Amino acid sequence: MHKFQNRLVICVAALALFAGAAQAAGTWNRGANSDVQSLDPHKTSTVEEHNILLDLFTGLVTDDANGNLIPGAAESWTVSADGKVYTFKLRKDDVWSDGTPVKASDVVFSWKRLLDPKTGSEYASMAFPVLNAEDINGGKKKPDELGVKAIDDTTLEVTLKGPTPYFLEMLTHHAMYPVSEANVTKFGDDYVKAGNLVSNGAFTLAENVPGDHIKLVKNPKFFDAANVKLDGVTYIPTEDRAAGVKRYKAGEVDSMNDFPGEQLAEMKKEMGDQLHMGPELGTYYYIFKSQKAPWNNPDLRNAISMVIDRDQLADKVWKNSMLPGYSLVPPGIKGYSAAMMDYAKMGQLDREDAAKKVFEKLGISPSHPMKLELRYNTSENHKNTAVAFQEMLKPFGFDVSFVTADGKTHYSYLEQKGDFDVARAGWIADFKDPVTFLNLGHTGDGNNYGEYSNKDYDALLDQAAVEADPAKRMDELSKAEAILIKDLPLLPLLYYANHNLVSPKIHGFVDNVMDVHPSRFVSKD
Amino acid sequence: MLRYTLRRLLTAVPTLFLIVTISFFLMHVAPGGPFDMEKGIPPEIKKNIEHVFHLDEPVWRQYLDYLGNLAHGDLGPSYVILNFSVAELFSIGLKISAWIGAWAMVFALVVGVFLGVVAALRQNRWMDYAVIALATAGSTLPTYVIAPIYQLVFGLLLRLTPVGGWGDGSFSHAIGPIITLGLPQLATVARLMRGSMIESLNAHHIRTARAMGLSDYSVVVRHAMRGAVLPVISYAGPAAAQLITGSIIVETIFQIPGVGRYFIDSALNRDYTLVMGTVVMIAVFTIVFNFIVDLLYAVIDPRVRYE
Amino acid sequence: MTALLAISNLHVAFKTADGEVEAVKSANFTVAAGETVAIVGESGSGKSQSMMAVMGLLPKNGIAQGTASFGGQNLLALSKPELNAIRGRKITMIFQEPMTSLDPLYRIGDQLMEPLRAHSGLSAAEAWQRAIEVLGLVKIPDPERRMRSYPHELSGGQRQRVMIAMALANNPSLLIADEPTTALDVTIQAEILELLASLQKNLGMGLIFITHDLGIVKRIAHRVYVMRKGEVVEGGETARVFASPKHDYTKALLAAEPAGRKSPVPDTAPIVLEGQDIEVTFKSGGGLLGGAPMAITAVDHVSLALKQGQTIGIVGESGSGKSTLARALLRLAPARGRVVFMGRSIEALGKSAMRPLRKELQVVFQDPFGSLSPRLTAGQIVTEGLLVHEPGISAAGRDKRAIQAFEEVQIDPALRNRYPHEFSGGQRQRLAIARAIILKPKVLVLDEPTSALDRHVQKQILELLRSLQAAHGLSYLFISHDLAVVRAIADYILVMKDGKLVEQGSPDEVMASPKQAYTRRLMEAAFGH
Amino acid sequence: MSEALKGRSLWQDAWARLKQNRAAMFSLAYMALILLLCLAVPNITGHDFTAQYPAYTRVGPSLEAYPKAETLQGELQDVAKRARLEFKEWHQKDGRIFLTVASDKPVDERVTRYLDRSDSFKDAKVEEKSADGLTLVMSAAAKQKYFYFGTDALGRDLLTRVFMAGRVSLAVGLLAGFVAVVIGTIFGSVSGFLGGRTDEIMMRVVDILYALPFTLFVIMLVVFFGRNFMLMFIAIGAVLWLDMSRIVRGQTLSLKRQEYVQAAEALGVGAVGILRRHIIPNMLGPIVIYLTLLVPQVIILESFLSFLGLGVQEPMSSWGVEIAEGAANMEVAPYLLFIPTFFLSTTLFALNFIGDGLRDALDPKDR
Repeated sequence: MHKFQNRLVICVAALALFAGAAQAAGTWNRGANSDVQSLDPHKTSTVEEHNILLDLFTGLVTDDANGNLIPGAAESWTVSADGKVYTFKLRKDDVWSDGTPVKASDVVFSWKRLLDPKTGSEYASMAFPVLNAEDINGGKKKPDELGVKAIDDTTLEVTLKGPTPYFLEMLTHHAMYPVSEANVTKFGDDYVKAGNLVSNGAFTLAENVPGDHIKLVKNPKFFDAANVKLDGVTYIPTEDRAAGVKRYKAGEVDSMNDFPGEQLAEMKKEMGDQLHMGPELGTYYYIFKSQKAPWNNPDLRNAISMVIDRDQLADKVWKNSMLPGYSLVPPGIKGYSAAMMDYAKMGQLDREDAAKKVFEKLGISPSHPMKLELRYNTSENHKNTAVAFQEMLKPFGFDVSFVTADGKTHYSYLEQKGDFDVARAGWIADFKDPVTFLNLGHTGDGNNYGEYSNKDYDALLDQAAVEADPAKRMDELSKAEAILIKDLPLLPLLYYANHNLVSPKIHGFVDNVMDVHPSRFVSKD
Repeated sequence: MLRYTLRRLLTAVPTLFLIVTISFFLMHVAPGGPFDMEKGIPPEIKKNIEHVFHLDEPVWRQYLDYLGNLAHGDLGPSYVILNFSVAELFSIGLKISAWIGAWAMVFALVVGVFLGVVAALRQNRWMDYAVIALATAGSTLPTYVIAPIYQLVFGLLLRLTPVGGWGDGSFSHAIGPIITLGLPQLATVARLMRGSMIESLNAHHIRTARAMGLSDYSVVVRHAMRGAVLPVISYAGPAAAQLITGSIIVETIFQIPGVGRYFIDSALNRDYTLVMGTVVMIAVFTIVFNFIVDLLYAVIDPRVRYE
Repeated sequence: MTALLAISNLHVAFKTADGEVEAVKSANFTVAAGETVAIVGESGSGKSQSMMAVMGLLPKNGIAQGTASFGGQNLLALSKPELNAIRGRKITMIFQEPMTSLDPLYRIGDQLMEPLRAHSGLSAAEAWQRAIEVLGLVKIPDPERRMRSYPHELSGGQRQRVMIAMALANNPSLLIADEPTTALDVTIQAEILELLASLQKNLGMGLIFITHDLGIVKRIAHRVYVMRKGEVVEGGETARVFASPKHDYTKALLAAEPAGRKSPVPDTAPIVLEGQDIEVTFKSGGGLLGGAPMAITAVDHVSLALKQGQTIGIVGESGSGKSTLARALLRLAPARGRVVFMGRSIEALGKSAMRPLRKELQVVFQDPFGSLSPRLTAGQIVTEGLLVHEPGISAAGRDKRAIQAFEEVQIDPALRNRYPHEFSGGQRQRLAIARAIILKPKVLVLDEPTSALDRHVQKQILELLRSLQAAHGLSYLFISHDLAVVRAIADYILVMKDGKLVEQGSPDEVMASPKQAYTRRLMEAAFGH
Repeated sequence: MSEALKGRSLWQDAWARLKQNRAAMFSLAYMALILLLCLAVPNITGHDFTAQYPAYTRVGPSLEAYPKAETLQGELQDVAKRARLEFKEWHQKDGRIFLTVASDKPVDERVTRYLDRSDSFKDAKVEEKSADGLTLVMSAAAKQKYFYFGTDALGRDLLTRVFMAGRVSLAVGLLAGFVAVVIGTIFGSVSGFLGGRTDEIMMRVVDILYALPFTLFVIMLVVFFGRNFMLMFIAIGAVLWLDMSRIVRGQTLSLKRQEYVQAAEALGVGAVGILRRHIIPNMLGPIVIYLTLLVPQVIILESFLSFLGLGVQEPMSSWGVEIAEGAANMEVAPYLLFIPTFFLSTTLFALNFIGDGLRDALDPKDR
């Protein structure tokens, strides 16, 4: 009898173990758009890494489930009256995953590292509002001159070049995350390897197999560890979207942060509310070479814009996976009202009639067609958009031809200010503020590929940059955008929308314009 | 034999050198660099990055540096997958690609040779036509059609194997990639084997074997097949080198962390070191496998002797 | 005498794209134990196919009908396993192609032992013993060592011996030999024939010997069947058939033995082509990184002088350097030594300087199937030289010359738009000759011009050559391995061996008192005594 | 002058043999049909290959005309939506479709243009307007359209596009194949004919190029010639010649040893004459065979590049592009994958059989 009992105990124990193994389903298998380039917050270059770095690290401020700013490593902060000095109070007993305290000096070290030319950080510009940052990065000043000071272990004082109302928003960018000084000093650039990496986020790095997965496990030393429900998160790159959806259906991944838009209708039928779609802070636009005739004519640019049926682009070409866009800055930034094209509300017919008059005045008609060369980087959807653009302009006497190239060639051509008529580009916000978009039209900006230049516009932007009153600033920015929309050197076509496919097993996943989804607020059945 | 091996090694060095040189300059004359992307980087920052990676030096200088490092076996860091050196990426991915590739080759050879022999023995009968049809289908259906169909049928509908991913590296994850990778090879092997087997069966010494009253098994397997397998071996060498170094389509669709993806991705990303590393890797495998083919020839065919 | 194998009413046909082609039409053969029967006929007469049918070796499209009774069984009606119990054991066969009839990938020993083990159920050790024994029987030196050799390490003669050993290993009661000596050098031929004859006698088996060579038939066969176009036209005791052939075809075959003599040219005849101390060496091996190349001397300091109207016969086995010598004289192979043509030293002339002389120095090759460009018409082939040497002639003019040339070699000029594959072997050789003489050369090199031809065709070609020589005062350099042919056409003979000139003189001198053993062997091969 | 009989050349013989090969003849006929379809179909479907019918994206293959009754409601609602009007009701009468719309502002009569603009309707006119102008009844005739193969994701007629794509695929295959054959033949025959050191060096070059990863070349070419795909495929052809050059070299070497070449040399025929009259004509067989095998290879390569997004450019298409698009839509619109795959595969099938048939016909010893 005893024996039997023993056996029973063993069985139950085994069952419990088994159940425990099943409990490991507390790991969220997150399908990710693409492979991660780097886990070093100072060396990443794409928006793809944001979610994973957000799980690993906690910035001074961080994102909540809605993508809104909440206190992170800093529990509070004060801003000086002139808006130039920020004083952060760090959490008192916050520690890195190795148990050493998170100190203000770590932040100072991190930002210096970010700005050090030897680091070669692509997102160094995120710290440029800080005093002397740009000069340090340009090698003109020493890192020690950076306007950041650790008053004591938990007090950090940041001095800015000028008032930067969106500075806190910039701090949510992963480039500004602190790393452990001791850790980086110990391992050098290899500190990001699994086994070496020490972080202060809700999760720590367990494995990194490029192209396969990045496994994070819960960080018990995280300041809010008590409220973290997941045991871990595994990021799985699913570059082939169609294959990714199949894996999702097979339950191999719990979510995907993109899916093939062209199958939207069918997927909606099949998966219903597992499909999450919402506006995102991003704009899909075409650029006119605005200094070159005939594209230097705002009337022509606007007439072309009027002819483009954005509803059809969004609906038929992108199957509603993008939204029709009539402004450069997409909606969704609190306090900002985007300047819409005045014909946004006009019926397509009226627009076309109006545009036709302009074209006639310019002598463009099907019998006297005008040539237009459109450059875009190769991709199925860019191609479809371009083809639709071509078809829409054809009846009005435009002979649209394409020049396509792979992404690298395309952007290096644009950056080198190569010649074109119209080119494709897209912009996704790094942080939640209109300037990130509006700078695209600022004279001399690196991303102003069409070389648009308007003094009034520049002046308004520059003025807004030093404006301390947020409401007033937003107003000035809006005015600037109005100028841009009237001139239309950039032709906004669509707003990006985020597409997530989320299993019903996942809870706490909230759609938001930044498409930010910290795993610490998520749970899984 | 040793001398022959040594000589082959010696000739491999200049070949490799030329390949590296051609690829290096080809890569560098292509427009764009690793740090041109959708979001333009401010020029000063770009300058910093290029300095960090020595991309601001003249191309010949970069070339000499690369050659120097290569001579020490250093393939350099990846410019795009920043956490890893090229050698680390290969050490992770190559064993997976090679494992899948080797099984795919074994699958292709075993089944392909079998089908080829059967077709040759049943020349111009339905069995033969069936094999020809299969072989042609195998070489005309693109991998990117076969792979998703496999995923749909075996992964989603029948739930026999995972749809994708590498997971723990178990065979169930590999079976899909192996089949889709092996199928086109199988088709070619079957075709080749059929052709050489028909030729071999018409050889005079097969007539002798038949005249001596040897059994069909001996005639077909011992005498006809051994010679007929030679063209398959010459094909299989370079094909194996290709399979082992991975396939972009199979690895992308099945989401396998092999090295096949790197080639095209890195070329499009202008990840110079990774491209060059891939070039070197593929060239080395090609050279090695061609050498193995030659050795196998000598083993199978006593008329072939290398000094 | 009871028949060991009796074939009656045998039909063999092949299914081809153009319908069924009959290869053998109601043929009857018998062979008794201990008897040697020869089947003789020209190529395509069906002599091989009838035996292949008996052995079940016809290609897939072949159909055999009739009976071939052996030990009470009809071989043509047996299943494959039943047939396999007989072939290789009771009936064996050896073939014409000794170079390719052995599996190149296995050792001699393995190949010899395999049928032994399959049929006689011997153990490996027993089979090994027996294999060595039969190798000894066929007089392979050092059989132990040869057991471990691969076929490519053996000469053609040795390979044929191995084939014979394999065929004899299981003590068959009937051996079918399909032209077993044709592809071998003349001296080796004689040895193999002797071997077969003695083995047949000692072992008391039946032997069917397929050949096109009447000389061989005469030497070894008890009885002979003559085949022509798939039919057996005559059969009987060898002596009787040779003495009093009944069928016209048999008569023609017997009459086709080369005959006649050429009278020597007067000493005063001018020398047209002279070679002095000709030496040709070939390098083999060596490369960018290979070791030192190996040099083989193909022609070793040979001199000769060809007079106007003369025919010099060069005799020797394959590899003796006779063709190379001719090519060197024509400046088609790099050579050392002096070459004088019509009093002019030409060994140093470049390609273009040689071109006008090519008109005077023409050549006809051995293989009438290989020497005509397959995609040109006969007319184009014959007139090609005119394009080079008389570029002024119009197309119509060339056509006219072609007609003349065709008539001269006795081919209907109406055929000049046909392609080479539409001509028979003899006609093709005539075309090759027409191509050479259309340029009205002084010297014609004939490189084995008749060896690939059937006997009676050979005779016609020799006649043609004689008449052309008489008509145009040509000088011939006639290369052959066959002394019988050379004796008939040449007035001076050179015997070559291993690149060296071993003997020379008028045919009668050389034949009457050969100084060299080698020459004697050549004579034996040619005349059978 | 005597009348000359006609001869039967090897080519005629080969043709006669080929005619016996049913698979090859059927394939030839099939290829001819495909060529004909590629040339003719895009011109007679009545659809331009670039024309998009937004109302009909991804409609399945059907022999019936569009619009179909079950889709009309949705399309009319679409029209109303685009005109920013309220959809009230629709009905069909006397072969015309009647649509009633309303708005809180007077309805502009130009809205009929929205109906005309739609892919499904034509000849729209205002039937009736309410007194306050807030409600309008329009009528229009259905515009009959046939999509026998269905439409793609952009609403383009697949029938037109598949054969348009066929033109491109075949052109690309032939062009690159031809370039490869020309270069390979010249390089190989020169190497084989000259022999010696030259041959050794030339073959060394081929060896090295062999070891060069082919895909890198192609990608670089795509990067360089992205602008012009024909040029790109000429360049790809220029990369594919390696096998050809080896085959041709081998052939040249063996032909050079043929007695008829020696005979020509003995006749004093120069190098050019020998190449032209004796070597090249006799090499044509293997070259033609290789070409039939190379063309499918190029077509597959093109489809591979297209799958990676590096192939031909819009609005042009190729079978590879169509298949890649089809593979993406496999689950929702399988015909988009099936139809182009069918044409690609059968064409490659046919080319393979023709190649095999030619080999058997031109090289009769294999029979």
